[in-house]
Amino acid sequence: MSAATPPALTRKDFQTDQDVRWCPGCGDYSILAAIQKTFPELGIPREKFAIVSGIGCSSRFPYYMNTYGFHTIHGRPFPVATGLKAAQPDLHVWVVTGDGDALSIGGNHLMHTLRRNVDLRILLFNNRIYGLTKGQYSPTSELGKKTRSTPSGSIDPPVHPIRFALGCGATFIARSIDREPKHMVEVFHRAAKHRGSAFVELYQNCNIFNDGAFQLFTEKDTKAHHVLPLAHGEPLVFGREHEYAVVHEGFQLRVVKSADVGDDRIVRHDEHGPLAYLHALTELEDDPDHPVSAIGVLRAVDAPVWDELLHAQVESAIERQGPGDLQALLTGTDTWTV
Amino acid sequence: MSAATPPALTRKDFQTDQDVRWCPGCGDYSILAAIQKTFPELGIPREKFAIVSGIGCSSRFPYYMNTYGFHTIHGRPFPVATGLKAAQPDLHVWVVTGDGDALSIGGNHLMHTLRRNVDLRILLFNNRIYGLTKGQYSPTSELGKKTRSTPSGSIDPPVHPIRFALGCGATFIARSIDREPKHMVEVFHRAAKHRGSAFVELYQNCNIFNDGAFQLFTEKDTKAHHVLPLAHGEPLVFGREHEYAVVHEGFQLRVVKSADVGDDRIVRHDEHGPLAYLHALTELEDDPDHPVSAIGVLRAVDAPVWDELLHAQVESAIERQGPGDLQALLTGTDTWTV
Amino acid sequence: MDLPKRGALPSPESQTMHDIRREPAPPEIRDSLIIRFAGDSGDGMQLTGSRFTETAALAGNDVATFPDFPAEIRAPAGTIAGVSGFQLHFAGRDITTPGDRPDVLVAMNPAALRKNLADLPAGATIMVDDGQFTARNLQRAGFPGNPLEDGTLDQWKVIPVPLAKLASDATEEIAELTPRERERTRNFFALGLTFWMYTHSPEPTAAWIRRKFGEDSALGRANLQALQKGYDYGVTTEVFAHRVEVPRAELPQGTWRNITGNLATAYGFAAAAQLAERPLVFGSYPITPASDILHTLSRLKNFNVRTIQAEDEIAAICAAIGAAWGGAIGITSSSGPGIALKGEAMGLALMVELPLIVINVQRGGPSTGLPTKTEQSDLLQAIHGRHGESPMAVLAPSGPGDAFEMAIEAVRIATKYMTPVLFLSDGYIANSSEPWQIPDVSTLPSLAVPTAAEGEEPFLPYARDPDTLARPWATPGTPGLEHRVGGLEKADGTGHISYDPANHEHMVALREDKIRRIAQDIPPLEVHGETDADTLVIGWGSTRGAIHGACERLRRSGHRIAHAHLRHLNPLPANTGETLARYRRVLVPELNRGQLSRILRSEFLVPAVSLSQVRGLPFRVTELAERIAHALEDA
Amino acid sequence: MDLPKRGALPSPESQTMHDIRREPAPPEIRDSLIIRFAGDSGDGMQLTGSRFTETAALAGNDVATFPDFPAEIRAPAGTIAGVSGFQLHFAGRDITTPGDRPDVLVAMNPAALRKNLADLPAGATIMVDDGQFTARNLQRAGFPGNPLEDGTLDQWKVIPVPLAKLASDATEEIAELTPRERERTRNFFALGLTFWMYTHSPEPTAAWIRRKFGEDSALGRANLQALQKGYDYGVTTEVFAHRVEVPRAELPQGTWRNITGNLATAYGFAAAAQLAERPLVFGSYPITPASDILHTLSRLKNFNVRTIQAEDEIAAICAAIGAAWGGAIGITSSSGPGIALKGEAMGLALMVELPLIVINVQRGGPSTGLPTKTEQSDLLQAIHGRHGESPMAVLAPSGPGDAFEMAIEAVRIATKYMTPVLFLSDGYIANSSEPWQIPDVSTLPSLAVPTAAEGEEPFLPYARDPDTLARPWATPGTPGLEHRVGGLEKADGTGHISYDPANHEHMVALREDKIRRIAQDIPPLEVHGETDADTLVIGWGSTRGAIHGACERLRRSGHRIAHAHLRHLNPLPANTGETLARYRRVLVPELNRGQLSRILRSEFLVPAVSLSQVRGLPFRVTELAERIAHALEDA
Ligand SMILES: Cc1ncc(C[n+]2csc(CCOP(=O)(O)OP(=O)(O)O)c2C)c(N)n1
Ligand SMILES: Cc1ncc(C[n+]2csc(CCOP(=O)(O)OP(=O)(O)O)c2C)c(N)n1
Ligand code: SF4
Ligand code: SF4
Ligand SMILES: [Mg+2]
Ligand SMILES: [Mg+2]
Repeated sequence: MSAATPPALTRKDFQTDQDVRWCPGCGDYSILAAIQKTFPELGIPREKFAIVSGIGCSSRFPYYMNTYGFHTIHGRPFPVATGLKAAQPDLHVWVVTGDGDALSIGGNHLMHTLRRNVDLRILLFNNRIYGLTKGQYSPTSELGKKTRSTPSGSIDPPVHPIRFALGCGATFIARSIDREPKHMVEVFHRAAKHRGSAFVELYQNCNIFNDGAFQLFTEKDTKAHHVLPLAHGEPLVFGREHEYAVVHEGFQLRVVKSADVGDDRIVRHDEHGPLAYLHALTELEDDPDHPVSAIGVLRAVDAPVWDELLHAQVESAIERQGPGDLQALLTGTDTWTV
Repeated sequence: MSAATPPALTRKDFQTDQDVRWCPGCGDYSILAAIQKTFPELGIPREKFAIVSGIGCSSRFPYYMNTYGFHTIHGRPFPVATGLKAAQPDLHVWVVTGDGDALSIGGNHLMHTLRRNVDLRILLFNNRIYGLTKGQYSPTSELGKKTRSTPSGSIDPPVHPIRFALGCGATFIARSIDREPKHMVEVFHRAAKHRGSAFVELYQNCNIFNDGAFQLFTEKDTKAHHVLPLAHGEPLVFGREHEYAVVHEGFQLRVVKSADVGDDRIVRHDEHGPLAYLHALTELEDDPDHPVSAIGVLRAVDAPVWDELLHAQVESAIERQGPGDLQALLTGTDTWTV
Repeated sequence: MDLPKRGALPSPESQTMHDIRREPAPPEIRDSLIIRFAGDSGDGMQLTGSRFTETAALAGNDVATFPDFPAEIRAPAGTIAGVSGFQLHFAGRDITTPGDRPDVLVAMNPAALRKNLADLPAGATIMVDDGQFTARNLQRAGFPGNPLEDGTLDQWKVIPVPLAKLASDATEEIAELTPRERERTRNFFALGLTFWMYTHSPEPTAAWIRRKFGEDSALGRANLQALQKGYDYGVTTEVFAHRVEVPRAELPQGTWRNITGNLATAYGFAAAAQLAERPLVFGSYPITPASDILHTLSRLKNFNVRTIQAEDEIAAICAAIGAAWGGAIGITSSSGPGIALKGEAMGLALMVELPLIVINVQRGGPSTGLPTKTEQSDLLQAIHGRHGESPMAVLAPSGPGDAFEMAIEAVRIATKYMTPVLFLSDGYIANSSEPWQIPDVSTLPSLAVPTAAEGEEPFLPYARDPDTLARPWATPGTPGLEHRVGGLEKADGTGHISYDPANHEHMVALREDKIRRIAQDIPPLEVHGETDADTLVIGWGSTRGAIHGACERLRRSGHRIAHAHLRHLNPLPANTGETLARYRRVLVPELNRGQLSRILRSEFLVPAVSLSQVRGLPFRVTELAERIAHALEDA
Repeated sequence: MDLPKRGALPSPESQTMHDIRREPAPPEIRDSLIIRFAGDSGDGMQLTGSRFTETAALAGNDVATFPDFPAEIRAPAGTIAGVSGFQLHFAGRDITTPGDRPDVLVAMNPAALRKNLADLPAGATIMVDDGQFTARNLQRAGFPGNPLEDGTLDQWKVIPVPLAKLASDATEEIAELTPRERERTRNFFALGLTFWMYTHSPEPTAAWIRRKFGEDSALGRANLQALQKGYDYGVTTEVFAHRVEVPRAELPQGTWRNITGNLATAYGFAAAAQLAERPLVFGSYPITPASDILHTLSRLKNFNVRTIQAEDEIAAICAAIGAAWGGAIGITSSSGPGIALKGEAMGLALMVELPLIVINVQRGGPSTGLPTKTEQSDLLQAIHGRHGESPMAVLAPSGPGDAFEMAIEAVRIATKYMTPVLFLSDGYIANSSEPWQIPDVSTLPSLAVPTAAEGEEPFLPYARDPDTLARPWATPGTPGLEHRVGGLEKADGTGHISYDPANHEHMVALREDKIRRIAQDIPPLEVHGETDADTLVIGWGSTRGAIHGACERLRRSGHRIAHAHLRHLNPLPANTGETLARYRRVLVPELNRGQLSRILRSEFLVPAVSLSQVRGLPFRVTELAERIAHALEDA
């Protein structure tokens, strides 16, 4: 590990010579571009980055980044990344995963990674479909969705990635959209800075098998009405002219016309707010007449970081007991000599 | 399946000739007794019950119930039970699991079972420890807990079973305590009646490896101060003399002296309330000075039931297309005759 | 449907195509032909190949196909990595493989040409869309210059056709489509043209387009138009005056269709469940190349098929086990990585002695390996890949059509012996196709096995059928049969937990014996070829066609060689040992590093010699024949 | 610590026990003795047995132990199912097994007596707590009457001692304890008494109690008191006038301790990581009988050991893989059901060629099976239990102490060849113990292997060492070595994804070759026994002691028989084939249904004969000797 200031890096430094093999038009491209923009801005030497992914279209990501990369197996990037941090505490590890990878086969690992607060940035490319295996429904697909494996419509209500992350006690939760490059970069910067697990859901379009899944939130004429950008301490307002505002009612949040309420009634976003507030925020999506998705950093709280605690226990043991004396260990207390 | 009214069953009908092999004093005994009391009261023929468990002390449960029983493998009772319901829709299936079984190795299956709303009653015996493997920490063990596998204290913040269930979209969530036989029976009756996944957390004492984990909520002199019994529509009050009440503040709930607030300020329990309310309810446990655990039915909402939808799709296909004509299927559209 | 007249468009009422053909010169008759379509993943090559296959089959040819596509959904357009291919062998005689080297290559772009060139024998025909040979595409494909011009292709017969341009022109009148969309009909144009060249009728494909896209949709009309114009292009253009006709093959009498292995597998299990008079519960998790079984079964709901796309492979098999306990035919399917995850649960199924079916559509391994390629490298895993002594029955179909029959066989064994069964298909069987004689359903055997019913005695869940050693299948819901099962060792009879050493020894032996007894209940191993042969070539699974072809070829050149093919791998047919003993040499060609050969050596102490190929591809008949011949010289 | 004088309490300053013994009659000298302690799971039998073992070892006996406990934490008190046992063989000569049938049984209650009776040879000594023979306890144990009175025990020498009563009396003065707690010190009372009977000193146990409970704690004092009073009871009671002494064994010179296999395994890997100068990252999920390795390693934090109790076995192995990629010694451990879950990830480790260690402490299978019993039934799974062609190195220690050495060997092979290694221990090795000569750490070999460093050339993550075929171990964090790995087939050299058939064939062969080359780098198979033997008995793993004992016995009775024992199972030592070929007969005793014998048959075409036992228990020397003798007659 070199102590000198690293030379400034550029986007090019992070590109590889491998052909990018996503379908033309896939949302994955813009996410890759946003990461390639973010990484050189972080002031971290290239060799300190490691990207760990599972299996899926999205999980091809490491091949296109000239960092250390590990394309593991389906659903398991989380424990691999955890082990890597256990070996090398000062790496900057990013996990790239899909809705199937992270929430179907890998759901348990995601849960435990989040509750442990392992120091990882987790980018979940949510396209609400299985891309790589050609179009089966995923755990985030809508109820009733017709896919190759559900010709009569899916009968599984979807899991909500952010509610799930909240239920697991995640300390950093954010969301962005493949079609919002600047917003993505901002969110990635925030994620990079978080100590512990930074969970980022990315709405990602799979134009081959689930085109337009997030249309409401990406199309010019609708997005302003349906996307609520969050900023800590700022009021919850949105719309092209900030014509919508969010107010608090009982245990719920409600979207109203900004014109109809005074500024003081508008809820201000609080990244450290109670779980209940964040749940209410996600429930805005459920309004059938006017679904609203919050983007940005929903939650960011400080908490002990798993791998720091792990290494601290080792260090404190060495401090207290001295570095392990193998001969003494093997000898133990009850011996005899022949 | 017999159409006649089944003869009234008694507790004895549900007992087996197998020696019950839990440690003397284990909380599992009283849960078993409560189930043996509940089952005959449900008016369901004995052969319609199936109990499916994973692996753990608690998962020995099926051997002690004279119903159909399947002691499966660690963490997997959920999909086994799901498959059983797919085969036999009208069975009354109970899953018995432990905190390790359901939340460590089986966490993903639990998540998907809950979000699908499979028609199962799920009893999670939470003793905050691995009993069967002799005392390692479990996912519900407190941070810093010293166990055989964490001699310097655990570094994993625990997962909260009820918050997790909420995050997974569970439609029925309840909690009871091994030391409250009557309360357990009530909760089991409610769970039995729920359509879909009924998730019940049971505080269970492992007197060998984690004695007194729930002491605050079970001991004569403390329990009234720390246990909040819920009843739908009723005010949130507790204490020996109902001296405590719960009021609503921002997105949070707060415990106050009943004497200090008017009745109208006391929150009334709502089993169909928003997620945010339920989250707030669980946050009462986090008050270091006065932790309060709610018991009873936290949530009970109506939602489509996975196995009903599954069978409905089959039936509707048969209705629309007629029962499958194998010869026609095999023949297909493009054939030739030699 | 009866066989349409070769090369003539029948004109049913619904016929929308006009017939502008003049009478062509009589075609050259050829015994068989191998054609390969290749293009970008997005070019519809699999569809094009399937349509040609269907048509050839309808025309009475024997056919065998080999689709070969990349792991990426759509690798960058124009690159080698993105090339998708479909090879088809059609013949006027019984054939068993998709053929080694194509007589004809249809290449939609430079990459497709470059990737497939090495496989083409000198003199082969190459049809290319020369409009795609732009500087950019050539570079992407890695050609230094333009092969159409620089002599690279001198040894082949090249027919350049500006397919995209022609297709676009052909569909000009369909105003709803963008030019790009019109160009994309070029695969149908190419198809029409090849139909002309090989004297096949475009009508089955026209009917298919009408069914698939609707007669009036813009896309439907465009595709029909492109197909017809492609055909017409053949009729009117001098270049194509030389046509080739492959006569009908002499297939056994009956009604035939073309079928892929995955489809036959799905149909076979759906049929088996019907024959067993039980619902089919299918728990699966998508994975290449097994997913199509899930897709197919999920459409068979009115056959009382209940499909579950589980959260992972473990949940999938556990759901199937739960269903089997509940009296259904419980099936799970996967491929390599997913099968690896199912090992623990397979152990549970065999401890509780339930009739679970596990389908493994093998692919190239280890690890994620080569997801879209074929391999036979999971045999030893199937037999030994669980902890503890855990014998399971293992079957393997020997081709696409055989998958139907073996699926029924799998359910028969599973339910009769109350044992889990592993069904070893592979990527080649899964996606390739062959003509299949449609069985008369009324002649299929009943697979109904009794469900246990309440008796006088206390119910013993581990009582035994004296012949099969099966325990009773007692379904939850049945009064009086309440019982408990689980993964701990069971006392024989009662099924109670037992840690008794003698009982454990007994149960381990019993589970082994149960599988061994199946050997008496399956067909003996048959040997094909000279009775005076001194060499036996023995294989299993999808290599049957290639081994058969190679042996035929060698016999024709005077080698005394016989062929036997295993479809039951555990237990082996009862006469396997004595059969092997009759030969001086035993050769075992496999798409792995000698897994069956290890089994034969250890079971029968015969010096079986492995002929191994692990390239992600099926054997080529000629290469295999050479390797066998070589082995014969060696020993 | 030097050897204390036999049977005398040394009196160091800290000594709190007063010595009231008169000089006893000289003891009978016996070559060896087998003692079994048995009682309820809650009675502390494992602890009692371990203390006796430790003491005998300290006294210079050779020892071998066999703990045997139920799967339940605490089955109902007083039942057969709840009986926990600990057998100890201590001898004045080199012994290799815990012995077949106990000379002495200490039974804490009727169930313990009943469960163990069948194992006792006539004339054996039985010490029972007759205070426990109440009607209720007798009924729970399933005795029709009271065996102490009805003649059931006539063929044995029964010594009834009211242990609970005596222990309670002995500790009366310790007022802090309830009567029940005082009674529970009876195991120390029994221990004290047996120390007297077998002329062992109670002092090491007294020291242990002081360390463990604290000298001043009520429990500490009570246990010390019970121990001393038990010893004194022997001194003063006529019944025990006859004592037995087992002299010191001639162990090789050096410093010795007693060690269990799980402890030796944990220490071995901790040592190996130190020798490799890398941190050890240990990912595991608790499971019997492997958990103690996790427990031990979690206490070695100051050895730079980082333990992770993962959420399941898959996460555990994946964490170890991630750690290995990160340059640590990545290790995971489990038993049957958990190992089954790790198959897919093992495939990943071998595709990315990382030095992962997988410890399998085998137990009775299949499925949940017999969790606390021993078995060798995962060998074929270890070798073949993954999808695709996925060769891994497989090692097996041959006893508790050997686990230390083989752990170091496993890390040596893994890091030198960059390959995953499977370490096959079993429940018997795990929990049993033997004297172990403490190695001089300074003589242990360095295992440091170079980490790749930035060079001139572009870095090739799949470049090869020409001898070992290892690829470089390039650790994330190192400038200039950025690279990508993954489970898809890799191009040799660059490590890029490759679907090229020739590359795949090459890589499959290369991965096989890499494992094969290890054979040149491991000790040859050694044969013990007559050079003119015509029969070779060959085994592997934990059965070494029993096979050795059986062969010795047979040689003494004139059989021409040799013994070889495998610790490397894949690859086999280079001379295995030629060794086998030297014998007319090859017999393979295994605690499974013949798994090694299958391997030997298939590899070398020798008619190896399996001598199988699958009872959840180790071989007994006498029985095994009989079976071998029988096999010799047969052939
Ligand atoms: C163990 C295992 N099971 C299944 C698969 C097949 N598989 C590969 S990717 C994938 C799902 C992909 O979906 P997602 O994670 O949403 O990623 P996307 O392709 O949509 O980016 C599946 C099922 C596999 N490779 N390994
Ligand atoms: C695949 C697998 N991994 C591990 C085990 C070992 N094991 C058995 S039970 C258990 C955990 C028990 O804890 P919990 O579920 O909380 O049940 P409890 O015993 O506390 O009731 C473990 C790790 C196993 N049987 N199978
Ligand atoms: S299939 Fe979908 S997710 Fe995958 S690369 Fe193509 S567009 Fe992207
Ligand atoms: S170990 Fe704990 S949970 Fe298990 S039976 Fe004993 S007291 Fe109950
Ligand atoms: Mg996806
Ligand atoms: Mg527990």
